[in-house]
Formats: sequence, structure tokens, C-alpha cells
Amino acid sequence: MAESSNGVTEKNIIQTIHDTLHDEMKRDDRMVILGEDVGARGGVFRATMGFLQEFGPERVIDTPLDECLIAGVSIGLALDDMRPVAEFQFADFIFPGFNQIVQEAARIRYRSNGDFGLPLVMRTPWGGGVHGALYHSQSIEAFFAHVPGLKVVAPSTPEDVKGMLTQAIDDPDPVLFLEHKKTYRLIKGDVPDERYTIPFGKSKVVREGSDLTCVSYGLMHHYCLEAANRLSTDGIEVEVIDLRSIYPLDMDTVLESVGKTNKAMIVYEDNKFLGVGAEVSAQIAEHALFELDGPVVRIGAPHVPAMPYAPTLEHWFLPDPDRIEQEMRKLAEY
Amino acid sequence: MAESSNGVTEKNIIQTIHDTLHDEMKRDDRMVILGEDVGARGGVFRATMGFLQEFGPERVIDTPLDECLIAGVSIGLALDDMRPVAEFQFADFIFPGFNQIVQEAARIRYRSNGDFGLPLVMRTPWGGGVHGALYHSQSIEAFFAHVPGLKVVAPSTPEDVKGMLTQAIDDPDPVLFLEHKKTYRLIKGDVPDERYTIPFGKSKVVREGSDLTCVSYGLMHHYCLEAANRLSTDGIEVEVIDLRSIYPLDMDTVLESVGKTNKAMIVYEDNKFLGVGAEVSAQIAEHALFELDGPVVRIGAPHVPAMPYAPTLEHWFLPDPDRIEQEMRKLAEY
Amino acid sequence: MSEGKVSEGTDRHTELGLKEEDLIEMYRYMLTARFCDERQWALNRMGKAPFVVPVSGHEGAQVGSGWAFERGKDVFCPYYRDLALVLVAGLTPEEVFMGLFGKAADPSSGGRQMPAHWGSRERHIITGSSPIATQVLHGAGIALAKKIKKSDAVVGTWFGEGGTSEGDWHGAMNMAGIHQLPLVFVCENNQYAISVHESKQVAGSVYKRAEGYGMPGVQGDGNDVLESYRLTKEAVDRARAGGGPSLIELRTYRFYSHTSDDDDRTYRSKEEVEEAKKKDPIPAFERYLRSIGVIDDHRIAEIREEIKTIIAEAVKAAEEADFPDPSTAMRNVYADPPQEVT
Amino acid sequence: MSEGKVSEGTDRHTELGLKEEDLIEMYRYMLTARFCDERQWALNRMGKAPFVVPVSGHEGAQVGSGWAFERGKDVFCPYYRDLALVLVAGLTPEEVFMGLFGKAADPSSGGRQMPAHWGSRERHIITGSSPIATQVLHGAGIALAKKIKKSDAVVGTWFGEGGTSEGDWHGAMNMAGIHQLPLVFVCENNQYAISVHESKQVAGSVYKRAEGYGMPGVQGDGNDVLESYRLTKEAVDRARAGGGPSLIELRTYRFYSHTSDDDDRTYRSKEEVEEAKKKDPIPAFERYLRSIGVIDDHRIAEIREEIKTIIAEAVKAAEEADFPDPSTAMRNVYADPPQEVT
Ligand SMILES: Cc1ncc(C[n+]2csc(CCOP(=O)(O)OP(=O)(O)O)c2C)c(N)n1
Ligand SMILES: Cc1ncc(C[n+]2csc(CCOP(=O)(O)OP(=O)(O)O)c2C)c(N)n1
Ligand SMILES: [Mg+2]
Ligand SMILES: [Mg+2]
Repeated sequence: MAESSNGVTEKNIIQTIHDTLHDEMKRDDRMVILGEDVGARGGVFRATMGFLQEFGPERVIDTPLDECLIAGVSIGLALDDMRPVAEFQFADFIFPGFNQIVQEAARIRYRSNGDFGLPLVMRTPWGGGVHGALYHSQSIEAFFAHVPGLKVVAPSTPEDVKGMLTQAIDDPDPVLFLEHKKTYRLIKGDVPDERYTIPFGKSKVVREGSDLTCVSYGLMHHYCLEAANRLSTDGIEVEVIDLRSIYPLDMDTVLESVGKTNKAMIVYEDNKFLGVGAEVSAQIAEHALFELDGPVVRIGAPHVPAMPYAPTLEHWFLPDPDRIEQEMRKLAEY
Repeated sequence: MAESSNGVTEKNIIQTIHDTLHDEMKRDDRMVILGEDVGARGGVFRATMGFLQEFGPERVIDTPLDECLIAGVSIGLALDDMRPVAEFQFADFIFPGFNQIVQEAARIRYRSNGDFGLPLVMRTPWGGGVHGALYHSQSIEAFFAHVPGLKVVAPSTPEDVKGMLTQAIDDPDPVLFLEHKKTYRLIKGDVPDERYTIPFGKSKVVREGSDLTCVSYGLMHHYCLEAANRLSTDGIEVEVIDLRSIYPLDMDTVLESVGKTNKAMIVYEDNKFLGVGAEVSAQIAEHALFELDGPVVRIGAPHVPAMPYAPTLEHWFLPDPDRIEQEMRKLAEY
Repeated sequence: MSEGKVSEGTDRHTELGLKEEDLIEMYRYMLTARFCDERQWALNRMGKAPFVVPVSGHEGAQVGSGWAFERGKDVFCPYYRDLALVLVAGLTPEEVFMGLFGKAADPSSGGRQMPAHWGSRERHIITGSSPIATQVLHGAGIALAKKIKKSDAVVGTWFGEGGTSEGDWHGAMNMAGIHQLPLVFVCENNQYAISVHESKQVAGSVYKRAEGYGMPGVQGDGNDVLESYRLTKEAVDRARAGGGPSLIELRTYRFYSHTSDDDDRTYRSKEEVEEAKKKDPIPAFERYLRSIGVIDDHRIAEIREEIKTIIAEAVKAAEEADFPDPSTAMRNVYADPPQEVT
Repeated sequence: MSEGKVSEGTDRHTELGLKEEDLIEMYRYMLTARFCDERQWALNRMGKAPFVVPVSGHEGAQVGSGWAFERGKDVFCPYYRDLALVLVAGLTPEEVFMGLFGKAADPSSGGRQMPAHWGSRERHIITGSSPIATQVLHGAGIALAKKIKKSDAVVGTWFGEGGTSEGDWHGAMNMAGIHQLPLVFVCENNQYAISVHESKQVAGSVYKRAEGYGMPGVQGDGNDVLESYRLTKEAVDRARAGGGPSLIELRTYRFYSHTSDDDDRTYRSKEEVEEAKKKDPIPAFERYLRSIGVIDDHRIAEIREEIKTIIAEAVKAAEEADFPDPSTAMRNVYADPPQEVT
């Protein structure tokens, strides 16, 4: 781990997740971590490295290979006042647990009229660009953000990751915490050493600009920022917003920005059709239509079932800074 | 069954489904029906009444209570050149099969580069207004329409139901065939006796109008039509489009209509956030922005986990003709 | 399983550690469930209750198995059929009818859920849903929590034989077996899942599956309340002592259609139903109680009258109660509700 | 299971109906798989293959079980570990390496999927995915189709012991048991699912689960190719004769890390791995072949050389082959592709 100075330490994202989980495990006895390979292996991405040794097998539980079980058992733990943090090894493998998450976790508070609540964190690595092909590259946020009762967040910087993971653990409701696996080692940043939380439902204007508003999250946020920085040399100033939280969705920040720039673009690596960009775009069309000087542009993945393996096809599938830059320029010049 | 005259017979929707399935079972030996209670019980809505007696237990299969099994076994049947038509008893109970449908059925053709295909029909009753509460009222189309490789259709009249169910059975790809359960007995219409198919991806202008375009499907289509007819007496003419097919989505018809009326509204009973209306609205915002004289309005269900049971709450949840009429008037007068 | 076992004059209950008061209470619960059921069907026919889930036939299995748990400490993860069980766990008839009508005072859901979707934090009845068998995994999770906390509470989970088919059940059995959780699986095998017969539902047999998961499995007569108690009590005691999970299959029958939306005449014969009713757990238990001299005709009539009165009052109170106000409909989606997304 | 069983000089194969040519072919398949594996690891270290799924250790279980099926008639539903099995089913080393590199000529997916996601309609190898255990239900569906068609084809499905945990497995076992499907379940139990030991994966034991589903279950030494063949052949013959499904648990070990992305040193000791390698199925089979005089040092060297040459050529052809063209990337989403949604 890097040295701390002035109360902040530079870390990459996976290290930040590891350290945050570690701090929280020390802080609250009720917290347990469960999932496939979270024990001796420390997680296939090493998010829980050393935890088994430090906290023992009752709090760091290698489950059987059954995501339905992981979700259902986590729900039971939360119902008995534990603080489960479940790991789904890849977002692509969460679906055997879909019924437990969508029908049970999401609806328990509502269906019991508040008699039961469900403090449950579900972490999972998502996203592409890692030669993971169809089943190790998926974006799953749209499925879950559509479900009332769940909160879905996808922070993209180490600082946000710590604050929002801590918030997720404090949160009284089920939270799907999405970690873009390509950013795990790619993205570094200063992380305050102190405990802090970042509330959900607040997006962040990361770069100010007057020519167009670009909304994204996850790896795409970094690509958008790169594209925006490049365009700046040509005098095109893009306002770049990192959504961070998919539900609750902070449209106020987006609409305010669109009110200023009069142009909007949403970039996401999920399949375009009915992806998160559809909701953002629809809300703009509902609330800011007459502020717009150009179409609301969405950049998303083509309508094929997830990212193919061959490098030629993977490159074709995933939006990259070049393509984003082009589209930004086109919209700015519209 | 009603008398046929001039080659058409008046039927309600459940009867149409029953008769269509029956005709197809007679026509193609490879077709098998499987699901919970499809045998002696003839399905809890009687869609397969009498089939067990007529076609025998090898073609009309009562499965164990396991939707994962229903989906997975159906996939296997299709892979071995059978023509499975699976029934999920309620749309709300399809989720244990989510992984098999989304990860397997949807992706088999693509992942094998066309070496394997999957002619599979998945029928299921969806929608509310039947005192079904949280778990017998759900709308599930958005989850599945987001998944490339699947086709998702939701016809709303007996004639369309027959043509599109026949098309689904002929289709070489997996089709999720959604039957709004409240319309089963509510909606009647003339159905041609001859075999015919209606291609997917064609929406239908059911009522012409010049003041605004209203897009919907399922039960909501009928409510929209009712609201539009009422408004007509006040001189407000709403163009009413029945989407029929969610994916492929026929935006050409919608955009053409919006080009004419300059106002658009989408009505759906699913939760509004990331429901099908988001995609329709986003595509309008992308392709017809400058044709619009008013915001793109979405009417959808509030952000609560599905329809509550108490009549007071169910009424509150589900859009009805009164509310739709109000919103139409507001938009028309915008 | 021999028919009518309970009616013989031997003293089975003392052996089981049950006192006469226990027997009377168990009997009352069985009767209360039965009378609630009859009443809810009547209300359904009168158009006052759109949806009914019957319990009749299962009272022996439910009261017998439920009685083996310690209220206030142990945890119940029931399914919709378990009206008699949740009465044992502490729900009152009035609460049952609040739920039947979907009234605001329904403790399970405040009128959000269909009837028979039981839940009460106070009574340790875990909120249930419609999707089959999800609760067994919640039971496993709660049992895991109990183990981590070194609590000696035991968790029970109930389900039909149809429920054994879902992956959730498999996962819970596996988890319970691996971690030797204090969890008792109770299968109320009434031979049908709606219309689907056990022979098309369960390959092999339910209780025989236990061995493959490293736990004891037994089968017993669910129409015999004392037998149901005995088998469950053994399992609960073992679990409490750290001996791990068990699977109990209680054979029984449902007398009515699956729900008020079903019509059982399409899939089973009148004769079969009549035959099954001869093994009705309530008269069988009455015979036992008479045989040991705990009750007589007079006392039976008295008890029946008392219960009917309670139920009549419960129905009246529930009928008069308010429906939930739509202004409350957005509550409890989250603990801290965000603004409605419009 | 006794160690080194295959090396004794008794004639076990004649009893099993295997000829000497069969033995040589089986041996060749085992060696081919092993050499492909070594080669793909080398390519990985050279930076030429981003992702490798090893087979080494499983060759006896796979070739033995695979050999029991009739190619051209029976159907294979394998999982990613099954390199040796799909060679038996008809994939060529060249095709394996096309897949390794994600080249357009990869028959399994045309470079769409990760390596080791086998499929070939022509060879009756059903296309597989990454989500664990989905293929066993496809196997059940195909077996049901065979039964409906009154075909005498048999379906085999392979999976690790980790795969038994998913609900899909439970559903397939149940369906197969209820309908007595011509389906053979083969578990390659290598004691680990990535890092998770069998003791945290499987309550009870895999083969003992069979009884609860009404089918025979056996356990055998997966490092013994002839034993693997014998157990599977019995099951295949029974299935073909209408005798229904079986579950076979073949105990084995994986010699490398789970994949090239894994590091097994975190969860198992070097000693344990070395100990397991003493039971390597290939030298064990070689000992048997020598003992019955089918091969000698010279022949072994010859065969090894032949196979190495084939593999070298396969790698070369695959390295030189083209990647898929992005212009083809929208194909095969549907049979009749709609316009790209943009
Ligand atoms: C996941 C799911 N699939 C289907 C249903 C519809 N359904 C409700 S009850 C039932 C049968 C349950 O039978 P069993 O478990 O034997 O319980 P019983 O009703 O006989 O007591 C079915 C199929 C459901 N509620 N959930
Ligand atoms: C549904 C799902 N969850 C998790 C994974 C990640 N994963 C890939 S292989 C594997 C272990 C499989 O172990 P086992 O079935 O024993 O087969 P083995 O690799 O030992 O041959 C896991 C957890 C996955 N592929 N699919
Ligand atoms: Mg039953
Ligand atoms: Mg393994």
C-alpha cells in the first residue's frame, strides 16, 4: 500500500475496495462477507485478501457455487440483523440469484409494510474491455435499476468508491454495488484515510463546459473525460458528469447542466436499447425539451448479446475515447 | 365457441390462445407444450384445456415447479429440433428461469456463430388490475426487451394474438410471448379462421388523430383508446398506436405519427423508471426532437415494487382511462 | 403410516413430554384454523373475499410441527398454506381476517400483499412472498446468523412437496448440510402442487433426499398431530444441541381446491378427496383426546362455540376496518424514501 | 478407490469389450489433450494466448467416460474443462487452437466466446457458456426429445462438483429421474471449485444424491481411464435400453491452476498437488498398456512424436488464421437479422 500523507493515500480501485471492506469488518462485528472464493483465495480479484485469516471462517464465508443461495442466504442474514456483504464473482453470474434479489430483497420492506428491512450489500465486478467475452464483460445496471426497492450505484474513482461503499454498508436497504473491473487497477487516486460516506443520488460535475453535457458512469466516465480533454484543445468545452448512482438518479444536476449547454449526450457500455441512457434521455425529453439545441444522443453497445472475445470484435463493440470524441464533436457542431 | 361466419369467429383472448395452440399442435408433431399445470388442469387460465387428452403426456408435459427447469429443458428440446412452447404460469414467476433465458436462450445463436439456433416460444400471463397484488400483476417486458437475442411481443387483440402467436411458433428464435391476463376474458374480437402470421416489429395505428400521438401496448392500449375516444367528443383527436411488438420495436410508425401530431405520450403499466416508455421516449428525443411542440410524456407505474392488493392501493397504482384522458388533454392543450 | 393411529387409548403424549393443557391448546389451534378456513370460504362465496388459500387437511402437520418450536426464541419461515402454523406462532384470527380483506391493520403487509402471505417481526414470522421456496433460503441465512451468534435458537421452514423442486430448496439443503445449521425443513406433502401429482413433481422421494445432503430425513403421518410433533421435536432438539439440520416429510392432503381460483375437479376425483377426508387430522385428534379422557362431547361443543365466537368477532372487526389510504402507498419502498420519481 | 489400479497386468479391457485399437486410440486422446494443454500454457506465457483453461489431470475421467458414448448418434453436453472429451467427440487440435486464439475459424463460436466454450452441431457437442451448470438442463431437454422421438440415442452431460450446487443441476436430476430420461450425469470431482474445497461445496456427497432422485449413483476413480469407461458404459447401456438416467462421480484432480487467471498457491499446498500428480492418469494408463504388451518405449516415443507434430501444425495454422472481421459482428443475433438498432 502507498504511503499516506496529509490523511490521504493514493490507491487503485481494487485496493480501495479491499481496504474499505477491511475497515468496515473491523468496525462492525455484524458484518459478514460471503461469496465464491472470498475465503482462502481472497476473491478472484483479491478484494478480500487476508480476510479469512484475520476474521475467521464464520465472517468470511466461501459459499457453494450457487448465486441463488448467495442472495437468499444473505437476505436471511440481514433479516436476523447481520450486515451481509455478498460478492457475486462476476456481474454476468448474478442471474441465478435474480429471483431472490428482485422478488425478495427488493420487495421485503414494502411487502411487509416496513415491518422488515434489509441492510444488504451486493458487490459485483462488471464491464468489459478485459477480453472477458460474452460472459465476463456484461453490464447489468439496467435490469436492477428498473426494480423499485433496490439502489444501484457504480462509482468510478477511488475516492467515490470508498465513500459509496461505506454508504452502502451503512444503508438500511439493499444496494447493488457495481465495480467496473477494468478500472480496478487502471484508475488510481487519492483516498482520504478517515471514514466517510458519500450519499447516493448525487451525480458529480467532473469537468465544466459550456458546449455540451456528457453523462456517463464507470469506465465510460473516464473515456468521456479523456475525449472531452482532447476536444478542449479545439476549443470545444464539454461538461462531463459522472452519474455515480444509477438509482436514485440525480437528474437535477443533469438538467441544470443541459439548461446551460443545451446539448446532451449519454455514454454507456451496456446495450443501448433500454439501457440506463434511455431513462436519462427520456427524462431530458420530458423536462428539458425546449432547452435543447440538438438531439439527445446516446452512445451504447450495439444490439448483440454482450462483448465478443476476438480482439477485433471486442474493439468493435466497446465505445472508446476516439468514437466518443467524434460523436461529441458532431453534436457540438450541430 | 362462437359460430364462425365468413371465415371469422368472435373470440376472447384466452380462447384465441387456446385455439391457436391447438391448431399448431395438430399441424406440427414437433411441437410440445410444457409448464406447470398445463396437463390435466389445462393451465390455470385454461389455455391448454383438453390438450393432455388429445395429444398425450409426451407432448403436453406437466413439469416440476421449477422455472429454471422449464426454461432449460425447453432449450434442450429446441436444440434437438423440437418446437417447445413453454408456459410460465405467471410472468411474476419467470425469474428463477432468468439465467437460462437471458444467458442461454438469448445467446445460443450468437455465441455459436449461428451453428445452433433456438426456435422457442415462452408464453406467460402478465399485467395487473386483477387483484393479484405484488406477485400476480407484474410487467416484465423491459427486462427481456433489453436482451439482444430475444424477441418480446405483447399483442392486445384476439386477431393480433392469433397472428403473432402463430408467428412466434414459426419463428426460428426465442420469443417471449406476453399475454395480458386482464384482457383474457375482457377483450373480444373477430379472428380469421385461416392460419396466418403477423410479422414482429410492426406497430399499428389503431386510431388516427392529429393532435397527439399516444403509444402503448397490452391492457393500456385499450385504456388509451377509450380515453382517446372520449376526448374526440371535445374535438381533441389522438392518434393511438398499439406497439404490439416491444422488440423488434417499430419506431418508424411512431416517428411518422409524431411528425404529424408533434406531440408524444407513452403509456405503460410497468414501473416508469427504465420501462419500455424510456426507450420509446429516448428514440423520439434522438430522432424527432425538432418536430415536437411539447414534452415527451410518460405515464407509468409509480416507483413502488409492483401493484398492492388492497383495492384502494391497486386503483392508485394502475393507470386508468380517467388519468390517461387527463394527461392527454393536458398535453394536447400544451 | 397407519391410519387412525392417534385414536387409540394409549398415552402417547406423556412420553412426548406434553401436558394435557398442551393438548387442549393444540386442539384449539387446529380447530381455529379449520374454522377460519370455513369462514373465509363462506366470505369468498359471498363476494367479500376475492382470494382464499385454504389450510384444511394440513392442521395436524402444521400444529404438530409448529408446537415443537419455542415461541419468542425460534424463527418461523412458513409458506402460504400455513394458517394453522402462524396461529401457533402468534397471529390472531382478527389479524388473519385483516389480511384476508387487505385492510390497513393487516400485520403481514398492511394490505399490500394477497391474503396468506404471512409475516410478523414481533412473532418471528418471516415475511413471505408468492414465489415458491424462496423462504427456505432465508431460513438458511437466519440459521447461519444464529450459528454465528452462538444463539441456541432454531429455525423452521415449511413448504409443500412442490417447493422441493426449486433451486432455492436445493441451495438451502446444501448450505444447511455443509454448515450443520440449526434449521428444520418441514415438507407438507399433500401429493399435489395445484394439479401436478407428486409422481410428476418429485423423482425419488422427498425424505430420501436428506442423506445426499448429509442430514437425517424422516417421513411421517402429517394427519397425526402427535406424530408430527414427535418427529419435529426430535429435529428441533437436535438442532438446538448443535446437531445440525433435518428434513421431515409429513404426508397429508388438502381438502379444498388449491385456492379459490382453482377447481380441483379437473385433476382429482371426488372419491379420492372423500377417501382422504376419512383421515382428517381433527376428528383423529379428538378421538385421541376422548380416549385419554381430556375432553368429552360437552367440552368439545364448548370449545367449538368459543372459537366460533372469537372468529365471528374477528371477521366483524376486520370487515369494519379501513382499507389502506393511498397516501401511504409510497411508504416503505426504502427506509428513507426518495422523492417519487415522476 | 485403490491407487494405481490400472497398472496391473490383468486383462481388464477385454472384459469391458475394448480392443487393443481402442486402447491405443484412448491413449492418443489422453496424450493429445495433455500436449494441447502444455502448449496452450506455453503460448500463454509467451503472451500469445490471453486465457487458458487447463485439462491436465482430468484426461482419464474424460476419455474414459466419453468413450462410452456412440459418436454420430449420442449427444455431448460438456463444460469448459472438457478438452479431452471434446477431442473424443471429434474436435481437432487445430480447432482447439483456433478457439484459443479467438480466430474466425473457431468452430465453437467463430471467436465470439472465450476459449474452451465448446460447441459443434456436426459433432453433437452442444454449445456451452460460462455460467456454471446450465448445460445439464439442456442435456435433460435433449434427452427428453430423444425419448419423445423414441430414438435410442443417449445424452451425456459433464460438470465439476461445483456444478452440482446450482439449481440447474437439481432441476436436471429431478426431470431425468421423473421421466427416466436417457441421460448420464458425469461429475468430474477434482475437489476444488476454483479455491473452494469440496467440503464447503457439497453437503453429503455427490453420488449419494442419486438415490433421492430415484436413479443409480456410483463413485469411481477418475484417474483410471478404464474404470471411468466401465462405470459410464454401464450407465450408457442402461440408458439406451430404456433404463433411465444415472449419476457417475469420477474422483480426480486438476494439476494446474483453475485457469491462467488463477493462482492455486493461495488455496492448496504444493505438496498436495505433487501428491495428486502421482496418480496422473496418463502414466497409469501407460503402465497398463505396457503390462499387457500393447505398447513399449519405442511405440510410446513414436506416438508422442506424432501428436506433437500434429499440435505444432495446429498451432501454426491457428496462429496464421484470421481474426473475425468486425463486419460480421452483427450476424447471428437472430436468424433474420433486423436492422442494427442505433
Ligand atoms: C416460482 C413460482 N412458480 C409458480 C407458482 C404458482 N404456484 C403457486 S402454488 C403452486 C403449487 C405449490 O405446490 P406445493 O409446493 O406442493 O404446495 P401446496 O400448495 O400443495 O401446499 C404453484 C405452482 C409460484 N407461486 N411461484
Ligand atoms: C454461475 C456461475 N458462477 C460463477 C462462475 C465462476 N466460476 C467459473 S468456474 C468456477 C468453479 C467451478 O468448479 P467445478 O464445477 O468444480 O469445476 P472445475 O473447474 O473444478 O472443473 C466458478 C466459481 C461461473 N462461471 N458461473
Ligand atoms: Mg403440495
Ligand atoms: Mg471442481
